[in-house]
Amino acid sequence: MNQEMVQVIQLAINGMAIGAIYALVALGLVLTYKATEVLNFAHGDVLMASSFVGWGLIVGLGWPFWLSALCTVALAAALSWIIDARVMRLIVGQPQFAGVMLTIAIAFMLRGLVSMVFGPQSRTYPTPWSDQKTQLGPIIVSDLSLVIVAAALVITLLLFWFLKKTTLGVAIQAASQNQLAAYLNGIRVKRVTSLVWAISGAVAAVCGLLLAPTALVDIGLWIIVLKALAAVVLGGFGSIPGAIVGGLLLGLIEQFAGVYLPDGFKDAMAYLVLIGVLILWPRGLLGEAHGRRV
Amino acid sequence: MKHNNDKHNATMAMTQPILAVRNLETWYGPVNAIKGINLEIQAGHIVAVLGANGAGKTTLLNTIAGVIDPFKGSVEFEGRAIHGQDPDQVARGGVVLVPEGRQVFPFLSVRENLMMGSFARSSREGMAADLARIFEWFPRLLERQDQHAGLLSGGEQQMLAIGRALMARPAVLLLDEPSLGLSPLLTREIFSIVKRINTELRTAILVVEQNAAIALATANDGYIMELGRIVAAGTCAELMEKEDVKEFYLGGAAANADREDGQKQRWKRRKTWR
Amino acid sequence: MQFPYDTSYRDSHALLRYSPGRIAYALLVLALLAAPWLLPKYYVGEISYLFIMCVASLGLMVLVGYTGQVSLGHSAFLAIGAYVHSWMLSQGVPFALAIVLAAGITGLIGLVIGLPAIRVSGLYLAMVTLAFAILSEHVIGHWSSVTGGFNGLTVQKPVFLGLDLSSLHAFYYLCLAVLAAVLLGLVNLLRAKTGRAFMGVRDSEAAAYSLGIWVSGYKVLAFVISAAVTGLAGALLAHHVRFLTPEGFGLILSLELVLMVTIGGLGSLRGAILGAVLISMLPTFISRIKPMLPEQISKQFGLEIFVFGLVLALFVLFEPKGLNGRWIKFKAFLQTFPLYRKDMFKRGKTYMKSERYK
Amino acid sequence: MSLFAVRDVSLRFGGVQAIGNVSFDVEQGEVFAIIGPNGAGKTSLLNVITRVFDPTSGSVAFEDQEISSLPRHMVVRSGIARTFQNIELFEGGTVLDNLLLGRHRFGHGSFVSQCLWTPGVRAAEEQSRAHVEDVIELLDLMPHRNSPVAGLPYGVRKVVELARALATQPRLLLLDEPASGLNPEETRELAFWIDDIQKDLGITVIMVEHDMSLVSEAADRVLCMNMGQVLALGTPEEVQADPAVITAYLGA
Amino acid sequence: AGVSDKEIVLGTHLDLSGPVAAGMPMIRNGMQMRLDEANEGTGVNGRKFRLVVEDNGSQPQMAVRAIDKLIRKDEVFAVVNSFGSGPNAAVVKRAVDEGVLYFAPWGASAIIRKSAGDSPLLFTLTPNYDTTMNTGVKWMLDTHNPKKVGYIYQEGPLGTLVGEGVKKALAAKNMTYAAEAGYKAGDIDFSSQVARMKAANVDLIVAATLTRETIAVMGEVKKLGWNNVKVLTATPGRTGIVLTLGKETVDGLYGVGTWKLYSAENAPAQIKTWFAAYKKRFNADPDENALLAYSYTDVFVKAVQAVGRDVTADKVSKYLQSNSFDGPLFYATQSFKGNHLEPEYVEIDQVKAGAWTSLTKPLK
Ligand SMILES: Nc1ncnc2c1ncn2[C@@H]1O[C@H](COP(=O)(O)OP(=O)(O)OP(=O)(O)O)[C@@H](O)[C@H]1O
Ligand SMILES: Nc1ncnc2c1ncn2[C@@H]1O[C@H](COP(=O)(O)OP(=O)(O)OP(=O)(O)O)[C@@H](O)[C@H]1O
Ligand SMILES: [Mg+2]
Ligand SMILES: [Mg+2]
Repeated sequence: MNQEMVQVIQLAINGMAIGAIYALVALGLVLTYKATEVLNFAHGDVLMASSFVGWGLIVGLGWPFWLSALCTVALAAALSWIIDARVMRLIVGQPQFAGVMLTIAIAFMLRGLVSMVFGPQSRTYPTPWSDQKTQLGPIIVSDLSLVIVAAALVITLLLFWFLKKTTLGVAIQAASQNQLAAYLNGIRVKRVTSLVWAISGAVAAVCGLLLAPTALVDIGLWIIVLKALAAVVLGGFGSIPGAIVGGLLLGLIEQFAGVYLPDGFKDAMAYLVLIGVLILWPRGLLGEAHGRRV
Repeated sequence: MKHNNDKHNATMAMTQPILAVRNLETWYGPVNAIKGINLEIQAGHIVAVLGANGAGKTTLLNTIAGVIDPFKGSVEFEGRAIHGQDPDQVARGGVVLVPEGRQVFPFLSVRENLMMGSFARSSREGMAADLARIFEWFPRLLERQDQHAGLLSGGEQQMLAIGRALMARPAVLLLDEPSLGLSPLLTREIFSIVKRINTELRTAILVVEQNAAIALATANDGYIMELGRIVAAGTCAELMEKEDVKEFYLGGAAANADREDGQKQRWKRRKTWR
Repeated sequence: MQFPYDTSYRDSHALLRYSPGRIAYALLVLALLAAPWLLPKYYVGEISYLFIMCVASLGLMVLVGYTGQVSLGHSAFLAIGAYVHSWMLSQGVPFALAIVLAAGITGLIGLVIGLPAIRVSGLYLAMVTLAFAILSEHVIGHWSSVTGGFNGLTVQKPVFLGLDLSSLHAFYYLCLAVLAAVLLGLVNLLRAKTGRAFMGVRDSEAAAYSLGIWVSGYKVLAFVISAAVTGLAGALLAHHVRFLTPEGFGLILSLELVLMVTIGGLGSLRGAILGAVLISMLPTFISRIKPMLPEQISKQFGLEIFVFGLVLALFVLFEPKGLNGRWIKFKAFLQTFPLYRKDMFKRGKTYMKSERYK
Repeated sequence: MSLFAVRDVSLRFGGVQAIGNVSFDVEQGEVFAIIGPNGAGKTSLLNVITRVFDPTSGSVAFEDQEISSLPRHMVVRSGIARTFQNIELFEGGTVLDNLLLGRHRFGHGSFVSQCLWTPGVRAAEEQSRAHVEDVIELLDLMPHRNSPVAGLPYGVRKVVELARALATQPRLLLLDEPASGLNPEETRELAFWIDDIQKDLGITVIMVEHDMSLVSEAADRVLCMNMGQVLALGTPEEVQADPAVITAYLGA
Repeated sequence: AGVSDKEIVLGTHLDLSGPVAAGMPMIRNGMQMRLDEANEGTGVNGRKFRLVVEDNGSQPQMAVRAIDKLIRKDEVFAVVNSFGSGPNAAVVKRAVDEGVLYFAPWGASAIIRKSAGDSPLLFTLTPNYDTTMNTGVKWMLDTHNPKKVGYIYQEGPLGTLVGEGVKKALAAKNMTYAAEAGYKAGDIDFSSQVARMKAANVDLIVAATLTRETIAVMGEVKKLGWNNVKVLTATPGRTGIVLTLGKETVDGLYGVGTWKLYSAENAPAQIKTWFAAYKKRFNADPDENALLAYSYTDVFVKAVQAVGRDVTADKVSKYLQSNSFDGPLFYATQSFKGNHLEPEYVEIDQVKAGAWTSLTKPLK
């Protein structure tokens, strides 16, 4: 293998690793969007808060990693459940944008709370994979990236199967498409939507825990939600495969644009592609075909 | 009106009604949409509610189904109060509403829509048979079973909505204008299906309908609503005898007579009930 | 109690039909005109800034509130207005011409950004505008020969007909005048054919087409108007800040603008102004009340943002129709006075309606 | 040459043939009804006429002008207005707002003069209003003039839609199931209105309808469609007597 | 303004709610500590300092409102230790035009100077990124002779300014960047930037990065097993926190230091007591920023003390201009030339066994 090839492959691997993170965060966004048509701007902050909680358990209380991770995921799920059941519930039926505003408000509150409780400083904690890497011939991958990709894969498949194949999953979709009709069919809409929020919160916690070793436990972690948003839009709102495709695509674009295009195009390119894709496919690459019958 | 109600109640007093609405009052903010309604459905009966636009029929059904909370009064199903419950609870209890205006799940396939109907049923038993029966009743849905429901024609969506409610095997089925937008043939079919549901499954049915002729022909009892109140009630046979009902709801003789002299008469007599 | 009745067609589109309203607004105008002489310096400056944010918020309201197109990239229009204006001033273009050109050029850029809106809508459009804002921040940061890049650009003083408008009072009146002009222009536009067409585009595209409304045209027009008005606000903002850097026009600013229009109440110009006042004053308000709290709490980092979020959340939760909704209830209370029923606006059960078919 | 002509129009959605080679003519001043089972393609046909869909093939002509390639918003300018099966009102406005929007195709002054609210604009607004008032009066909408359309009963909403279409001063009016959701009394009133629209205003009407009482009362000719094809065309009596129509649509 | 019989009002604006809010407690506390010391007993010539803290959110607009409030409402005597290049550049002119002393803004000194029109009321203490980086890179070039130099930077004033210094040092050797790669504040992944450096085969990476990014860049370099490259970080990356969080990852990292760095273990006794006092008072371990804010405030307090009871901005300004100062973090005694603290000393450090170890004497 020549130098050039090695580099391309290495970049592709890097791109997929980071893309998998985007995809996983995007997945959480897609879930809440699917269930309640709320674009959850607080998702990034749940993620960030989970990483702090993870730190608190691992470093603060000295619990073992797996136990702490489990507790963190459970806590994040509970938090999201509460956000839906106690807060978002109150504005059901309001225009979509009220929901977006409310999640922004919740995001601010979470950010404020975390820095009041933990203090705003960055920190870190050890994981079983920190600083480990795997060498495949000339290609080097950090173990953490492998874990992230695997997590993304497993979670996606699980969710995909859950939503498409189980009755409860279809009910979730039904509740999002026509909530009134879902109620009238006896679907426990409130419980179902809260459940989806909880799943989304759990996914956020997984992201937060996996992200912290490289990106540090930091208040600024929430920013990743913007990237995820771009991924969701690229792939198409409400589409789980879309979120994955969007996330991976974004990761790859960034990686290759960052190396092969002139400096300064790395971020610009991602957003240019985004605009271009939307003009060609106004519902994202894999978004549902829409259009109302008249 | 009082008199009518009393008589009506007296004839049926021996059995406990499966669904009873008492002194129901519902507001939309400042608008008083229904103003004290009493209504009963006996087990195994079909009840028709007729009324002009804006009379509050939809509001009545929505209040029964828990979509809106009443301001006053009660709704009792099999003797238990169900007002104030969430609509999903009411549905799981056995009172299922087919709402006005085809509320289908637009991005689910026709088959998935029907599957959703079975969420409210108490047992999974016999689901496949029910599905088969619905496809038999509405063959059009079988043809389109994998299409997104949002792309169906208006009539097809209406069939789907009714079929979906039947999947719940309700004890009481509430139908809000089931014939809306259906062809005459289908309207008749739907009502014959309504009759069959009633006789074969012993489901009590409350149907709101503009097509009074067919509604009264199908139902056992009828109520007439006007401006949020019940202004007449009785068995369908009784109602069909009333002059006012004939004239305003059955498109009776008076209207056709006007055309005899070649000129349409432009007067509109508006009925005010008291 | 007050009963509305019209005696001529003109009544129904008159702006202020009843004398209480007229008197109230006349008093408001008088108060605003007199304010610089009555208030301490600090507040005069704050109010000038409020005026600028009101103009920007009005600009966004046209787009979001009237045509239902959400933009998360309006900070970019503010930035473009500010930079174009400052650059032209530095090239010796007279103030009045520069400010008009700034609005005009921002409007043109709004046209370009509006074009995707023909195909893209809803949250997708919001993302396009967000992407545009990020790209324009990028361009401003890297095009240092014109914008001064990240090192910043000093804004020249506004001079109009030999008059220095940068003094506290002069600038106050400048902002007030611009706000008044923009407000009147928009009020007129929105009660005329264009405004109705915007509503048509927002509520039902199918029906709008069937009535001869060129939907794509109006969508883009809304972008142009919105961008131009926001650009105008940007030009004023340049004078308020006096020193421009790209960081001043980031996502936070866009979000703030969106918060203004939603908290204010979508679909109402009054809402835009109320929202702008609330959102711009909130941080100041929070820092005013902070010293009153016990030290353990007030010294906590993150308190500001937490309280900001809390207030927002409370507003969205208890007044989802925005400040304007609250205002309408208040008016209803006054007008129906002895008969007002508390549950007139009580919210019953509500159900989410999918907006995905749009 | 007839006022309005549909020639060999076909429309496919993927595998679904919604309309297949439909042709018919409508004469000036006629009330022309289209009936047919659900999913026959009636609404789709109206959608093709008003350019919501591009026909897969075929053409539509109105007053000798080819309209099957007009931009969607230009249709109303050639004199064709329509209503919708699933009511499409502007939910954010009052009845009056909705009707005034019907006047959109008439000039109201330039953009700048609208901003300045010049006397010209004001006069145009008042003129619109005067015209809208005529429609309100014709359709008895006075009590609802200033109500938000969002809370109106279904039947009134249908009338508002009709009124809005009339406000555009069309020469051809397309109605999609105007009587659905109305009770017999209201349907009879609608028949009167359609009569007025045709006789007094001289507007040609094409309506899709399932209520045969309205069709036989108001229509001059009836077209019955089935599975996207023309099944029968003739006077109401002829069509209602057609055995094919009876089996497919009316029922025995 | 701001001086009454009993009080001298000082103001500052920090990023309490924005992207760098994490670092602000240190600055505020360090400053507060010095002022409290000055206020002990009868205070400074019978007056006590009162500090008003405002939030600038790292945004120019917010900073403008903050400074307007400080000037017009609180009528402060001086603005001390306000934070952020953008915010400071945006507001400094407003302050000095009103006759308010503007002391020790944290940010790009040259830009702030330019924005203030070289007012005599502005005193900058932060060493300029461009000049200090120039010195630092020059040393690296002379000592290690790298063939190709790459530059990773945060887009914004930091990246621009550091870049200017690096370019200048390279130009002196007839070199240019072999590769440059920017990132946006908040980015979490640096693999593409490092890959770009690797693709260009550089042997020195200059990194204008903050804490998290410095660690991430080092992490990528280590991950790739890329041994024949040196990484030099600018002042914002040459901090104690980078060590605590980066651990082994940052071993071998070079840093450009513009002030002394102490850790709790290796500090002189006097600093150790200070650390302890801080910890006691604020219940947190201080970092170099706290001490820096303390020292800067110290200079200011000394000047106010020295001019006596009749305090005016002019007098304080004159005093500052004509005296020299020392502080626990200063490499040597320094004085104001053209109102900027000179000379700008630079020291090159390297992370060895988890500690910053200086490789050079302070260079000018
Ligand atoms: N969401 C609402 N907000 C305000 N008023 C409402 C609302 N829904 C219904 N109303 C009012 O309540 C009254 C009863 O309406 P309802 O829809 O129950 O009538 P209906 O008998 O079903 O009429 P239709 O035959 O048109 O369906 C009407 O006057 C209507 O204007
Ligand atoms: N956008 C679309 N994509 C796919 N199929 C469609 C679409 N629109 C309509 N169809 C199909 O085309 C057929 C004709 O629909 P159309 O709405 O024209 O029926 P209709 O005659 O108006 O029926 P109804 O009387 O029930 O309203 C239906 O089978 C429908 O499922
Ligand atoms: Mg109804
Ligand atoms: Mg149809």
